[in-house]
Amino acid sequence: MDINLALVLLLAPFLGFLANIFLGKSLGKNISGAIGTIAVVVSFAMSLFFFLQINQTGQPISIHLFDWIAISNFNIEFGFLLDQLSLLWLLFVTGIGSLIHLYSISYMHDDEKMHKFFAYLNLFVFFMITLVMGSNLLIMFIGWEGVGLCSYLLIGFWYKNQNYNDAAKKAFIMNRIGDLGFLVGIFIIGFMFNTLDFATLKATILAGNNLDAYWIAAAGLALFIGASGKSAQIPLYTWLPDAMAGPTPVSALIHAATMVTAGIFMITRLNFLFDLAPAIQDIIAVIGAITSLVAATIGLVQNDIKKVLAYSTVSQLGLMFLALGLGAYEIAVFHVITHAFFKACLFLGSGSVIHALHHEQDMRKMGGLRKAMPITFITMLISSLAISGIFPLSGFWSKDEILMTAYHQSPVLWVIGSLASILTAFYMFRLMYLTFFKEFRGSEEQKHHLHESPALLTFPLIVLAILAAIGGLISLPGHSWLNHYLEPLFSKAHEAHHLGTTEYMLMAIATVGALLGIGIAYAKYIKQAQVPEEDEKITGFSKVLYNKYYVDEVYEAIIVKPINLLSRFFRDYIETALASIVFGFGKAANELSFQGKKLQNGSIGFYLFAFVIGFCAIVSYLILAQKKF
Amino acid sequence: MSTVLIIFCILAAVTLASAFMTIFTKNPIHSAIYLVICFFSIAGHYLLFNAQFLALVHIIVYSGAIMILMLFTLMLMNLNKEDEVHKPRITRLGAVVSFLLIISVLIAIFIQTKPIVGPYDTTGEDYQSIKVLGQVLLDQDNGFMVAFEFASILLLVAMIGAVLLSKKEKSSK
Amino acid sequence: MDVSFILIILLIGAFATYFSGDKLAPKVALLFGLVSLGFSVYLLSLFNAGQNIDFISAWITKPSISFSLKADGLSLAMLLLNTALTPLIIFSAFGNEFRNAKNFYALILFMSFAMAGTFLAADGLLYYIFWELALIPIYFIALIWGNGDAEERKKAVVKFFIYTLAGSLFMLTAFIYLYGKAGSFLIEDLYKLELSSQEQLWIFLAFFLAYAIKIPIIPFHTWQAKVYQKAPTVGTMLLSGIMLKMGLYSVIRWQLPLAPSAAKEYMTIFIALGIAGVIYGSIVALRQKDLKKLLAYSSLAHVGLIAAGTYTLNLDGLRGAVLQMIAHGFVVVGLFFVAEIIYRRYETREISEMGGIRSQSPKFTSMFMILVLASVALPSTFNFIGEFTVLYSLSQIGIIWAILGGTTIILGAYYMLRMFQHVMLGETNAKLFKDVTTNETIVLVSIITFLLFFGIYPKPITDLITPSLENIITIINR
Amino acid sequence: MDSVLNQIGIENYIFLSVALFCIGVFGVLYRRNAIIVFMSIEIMLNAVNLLFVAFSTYHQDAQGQVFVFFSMAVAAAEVAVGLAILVAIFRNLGSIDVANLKNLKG
Repeated sequence: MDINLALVLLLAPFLGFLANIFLGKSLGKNISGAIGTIAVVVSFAMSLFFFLQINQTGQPISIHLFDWIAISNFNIEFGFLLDQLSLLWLLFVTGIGSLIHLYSISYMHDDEKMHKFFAYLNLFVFFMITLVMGSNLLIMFIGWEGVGLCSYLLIGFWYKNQNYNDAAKKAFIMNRIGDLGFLVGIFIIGFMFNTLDFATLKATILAGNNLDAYWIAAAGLALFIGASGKSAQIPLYTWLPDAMAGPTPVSALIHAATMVTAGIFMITRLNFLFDLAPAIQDIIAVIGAITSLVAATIGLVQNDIKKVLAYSTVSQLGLMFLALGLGAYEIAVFHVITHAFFKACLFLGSGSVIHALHHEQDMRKMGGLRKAMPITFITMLISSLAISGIFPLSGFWSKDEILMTAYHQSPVLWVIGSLASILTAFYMFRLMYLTFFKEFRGSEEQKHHLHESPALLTFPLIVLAILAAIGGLISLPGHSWLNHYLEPLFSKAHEAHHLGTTEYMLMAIATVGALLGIGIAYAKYIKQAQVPEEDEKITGFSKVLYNKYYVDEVYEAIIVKPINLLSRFFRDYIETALASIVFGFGKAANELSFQGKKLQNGSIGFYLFAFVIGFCAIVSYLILAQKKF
Repeated sequence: MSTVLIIFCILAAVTLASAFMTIFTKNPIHSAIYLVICFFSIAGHYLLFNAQFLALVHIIVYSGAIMILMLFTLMLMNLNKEDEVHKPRITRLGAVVSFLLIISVLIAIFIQTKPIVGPYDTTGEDYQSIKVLGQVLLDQDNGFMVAFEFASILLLVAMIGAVLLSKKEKSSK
Repeated sequence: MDVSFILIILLIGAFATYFSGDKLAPKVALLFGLVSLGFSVYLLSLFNAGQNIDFISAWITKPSISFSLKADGLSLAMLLLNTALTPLIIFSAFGNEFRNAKNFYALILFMSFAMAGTFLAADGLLYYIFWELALIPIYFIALIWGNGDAEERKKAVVKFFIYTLAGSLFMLTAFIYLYGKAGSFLIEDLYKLELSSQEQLWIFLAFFLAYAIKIPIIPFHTWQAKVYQKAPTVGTMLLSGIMLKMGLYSVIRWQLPLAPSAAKEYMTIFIALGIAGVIYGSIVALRQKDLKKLLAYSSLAHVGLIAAGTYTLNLDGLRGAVLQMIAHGFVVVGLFFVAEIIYRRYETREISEMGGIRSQSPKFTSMFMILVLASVALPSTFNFIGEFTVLYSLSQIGIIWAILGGTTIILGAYYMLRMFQHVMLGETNAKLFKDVTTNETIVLVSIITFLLFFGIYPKPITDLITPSLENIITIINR
Repeated sequence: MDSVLNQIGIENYIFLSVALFCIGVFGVLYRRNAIIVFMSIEIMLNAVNLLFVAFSTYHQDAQGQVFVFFSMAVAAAEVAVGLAILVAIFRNLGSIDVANLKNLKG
């Protein structure tokens, strides 16, 4: 029974994918959208069912289908595992997924290949579920690469624009760099423990036999590289902002709420491994903190509404990694969930705005939308407050927990994290002010058409906004349902923070910081009514920021260009050289034959002479060698 | 020194000398005549071995048939002049060198093999009369019957070939 | 019933095709291809039921050569690859018109016959004869029905012919030497030989030269790209889909067991060559302008990895290599067919002249995409299984090998997606692109179905090959 | 009947044949006239025949002599064909100088 339901949970989106890809065109847009949505809703229902079940029993369900890959000393099963962690992820993947599918029905309605869009979205959900449900690292890897593929397909959804295709390709390849890390991690784990199965692995590690710290650290590092590819951490983060080329629901679903959290999922899954590699944990924490700050600074000056949100996502992911690095897995998970709510809401809100403005994404050409689009405005405001960490919205709780943990372990990281959250507050409200306040700066025609989005678009916004507001309830300090729920997963029990003076102080500092950020934004964009300058006029440090620290250019110069040069060099020179060596043998043979040809001068006398000489030579040899003949 | 040995020495001297002259005479007709002498002396050797039949056949075939053929050819081509250009010196040197080489090598072979020269005891058995030869040649069971037949075919073919080759081509070119 | 029937069917098929005339030839060839496929599946069932399907008969007494065909799991797997791809390749050619079609299709079947013989032969000289026999049809196929400038084509094809022939000559020498030692060409007798490490090294190298040219492993690959480009697509498919696998199969069947200590001693060098092929092939593929050449270099990269897998000398490496051989055989046939489909419509192989095909042909795009993904070894395709296993085996030799070999994951994605982008995506092409015909769909769909099915459930193939590979490992470690 | 070999010795015949044979070889190499070359070949053949007969007597076996018959038959055939060829060459080239026959040149 459980197995069948779990398979329904897994395969419903896949069936949706098949239906849409093969029949979608003939079914019409609405039906195709409905199929896509229902498929995910079914998965959501199943996830809910299992969630309630496991919440009561606490027993993970593991499903073994068949042996998949045989390795000499162990078998890799095709199996699934439904435990606390995977169900939590399933809930918000399918939940938010359903909302976004719903949203897409309206958002993509004008696109002629809507059925393809839904097919890809369904496929994505399918792979995401595979990733989350996999009972071993390799099944997880199927999902891991699968979501990368869907991300590629959806970023390049409007394939006629080669820039979008470039972005899609970049995302896929950067992800694959991470994937290689992941694979290497799998190899190391494989030959260290002879298993890839999570349960067995955990048991083996906790039993603590033959643990070579060096190799564990290597495995941790490799896996972290994998995670940083998928979750857009330094140095592999540059694909995520480019990925905004895809349709907005895709950005919301894949590049904010679900796929990019896969790295966090994986590290949380393997927390028992990372606990044994403190050096790697430190690296994770530092990289997370730096990513969060760097991305936030870039976010300050971006003018594309989706780019701002993209950098914000990178920054928030950095915070989650900071939490992971500090060993506070449940806090990272907490932030993943709250972030999924408010970031999905923000993206969908920005989608609503873009929809209203007919695909205008530049904030300099927005403004004053507050009155025209009240629902969008309010929901986005709530989410912005949440992400900025204003009491009592969800972001406050989760971010606060992270900063608190950081403070206890390393004040430097705390400072960096706090700085990042102040910047977050600033750029979010910069976004809000530029978009919704003051006068409209777009064209007259756009102004004429300004309207609130249809209910199909606003409904998901409202739901997500509510969740963004109250999401913090699942893990209130001192009384955390989430911590309790996730407890069986972790090897080390995490001690809850005492809510002492320090903690309240920290909360206050965080809130003040957030308010400060909002205040600066207010001063700059409402009081002084500034509008960001044209691209060419940006100077000084903000130009560096605006150009994202020139990281893309640096990568281009130190990696892509040399490889291409090398490729040309190999193609033009080495290939020719190798070929000419081979030809050299032929030429040598030719030359020898040409010389030898001269012996054949046609004179019979000469031939006879040669014959006589040869005969004599052979006979003399035989005589000299004392052979009897 | 017995009579036989003396006869042998004379015959051998004639053979070698005439062979030598065959090669060194400028006029081809003279060469042919020296060659005839050479063949006759070889027939003499055969007679010395008491192989009369062979000697006769030899004279008929070589001195009779082959030499006549050659002479006819010479006359046909009108080559009885001494118009042969000498080969370049290097070729002649080559010829001399190979002559010396091959003679030394062949002699070396015979010395090397160290033939056991025992007494030539004769059983008095007849082994080379025409009768015996005929038996060996034409015996059906362990003779050379088949080879003999083939030899006749060979001659036939050679004859046809010679006729074909020397026939004037009418429609060539 | 034994394996010799497969050879007989293919040979009769070749003659029947030749005598059936130009009109009927393709159909007759396809029929015989399918019959041989059906028959090999039947043989597989017999084999699985434990029946003896070997065929042994004395052939020449002095030197003692026997006509001995043996089928273990490995041979059967390769035989199935051959007989499965042959009808597909024949069928894929239905969309083209060929001069002297009867000769063309007869040569395909004849080549299939020779390759089947290579996979089955259990006698050194018999194996060598089949090995060389396979070269003759492809020579004519590439020379007569190839494309491009005739003079240049002749140069490339003749170079290929002489090059591979020269390599094989070393193998023949090695066989003759081994015969001198063992007094027999039978594989069991050769396995029993106890050679000194010096002898093993020379034999290993002689075999290596033959195989390295055929596979090809860098730096012996220079014939490859040109021939792939110049040969007709069918020829390219035969070459890359099956013939390369002959070399890899032979490494496992002949080279490693005959010279195990040399293999062990110099393992790293040969792994390094394989890996170098991976990186080099991938990097060169990045900047290719000709679609078929790009695929040729991608093939170089993939077989480099497979070769590295075989030289690890552990079960994972061999198993992964065999799995990857089969997977690569299918995917590369599919990709070359895709190139051919584009050529049929656009009459060009220059990537720069393509682009914007996707909007005109959704079905074709989807299938092409899946093939590209399979080629970059996306999990859930069969290629992933092989590539993962090979990389795993490499990581057991040294993690650095796995990392270097793993760059194929990144670089492979880079050049394949780049190619896909420039071929398929972008603004709608001005030239009309008709979506795939039914025939073309059948070929592509069968390939894709195979790849996806065994990507999820590879157990049948794994179970088939594992016992024989374990056997070979035992012989290697004797 | 007493054998001649008792008085002469087989070695002498061997040396005689060798000498005769070498003269033949020398002639082939030395002369340019094709007919003389032919004659030289005949000399070589006769040298061998002589040896055959000598050994036939030595072994008291008729087979050696029988072989000479065959050798003669072949020689006759050879001369017939060879001369015919010469005639043909002479017709085509107007000379039978072997130095002019260079069609074998590669």
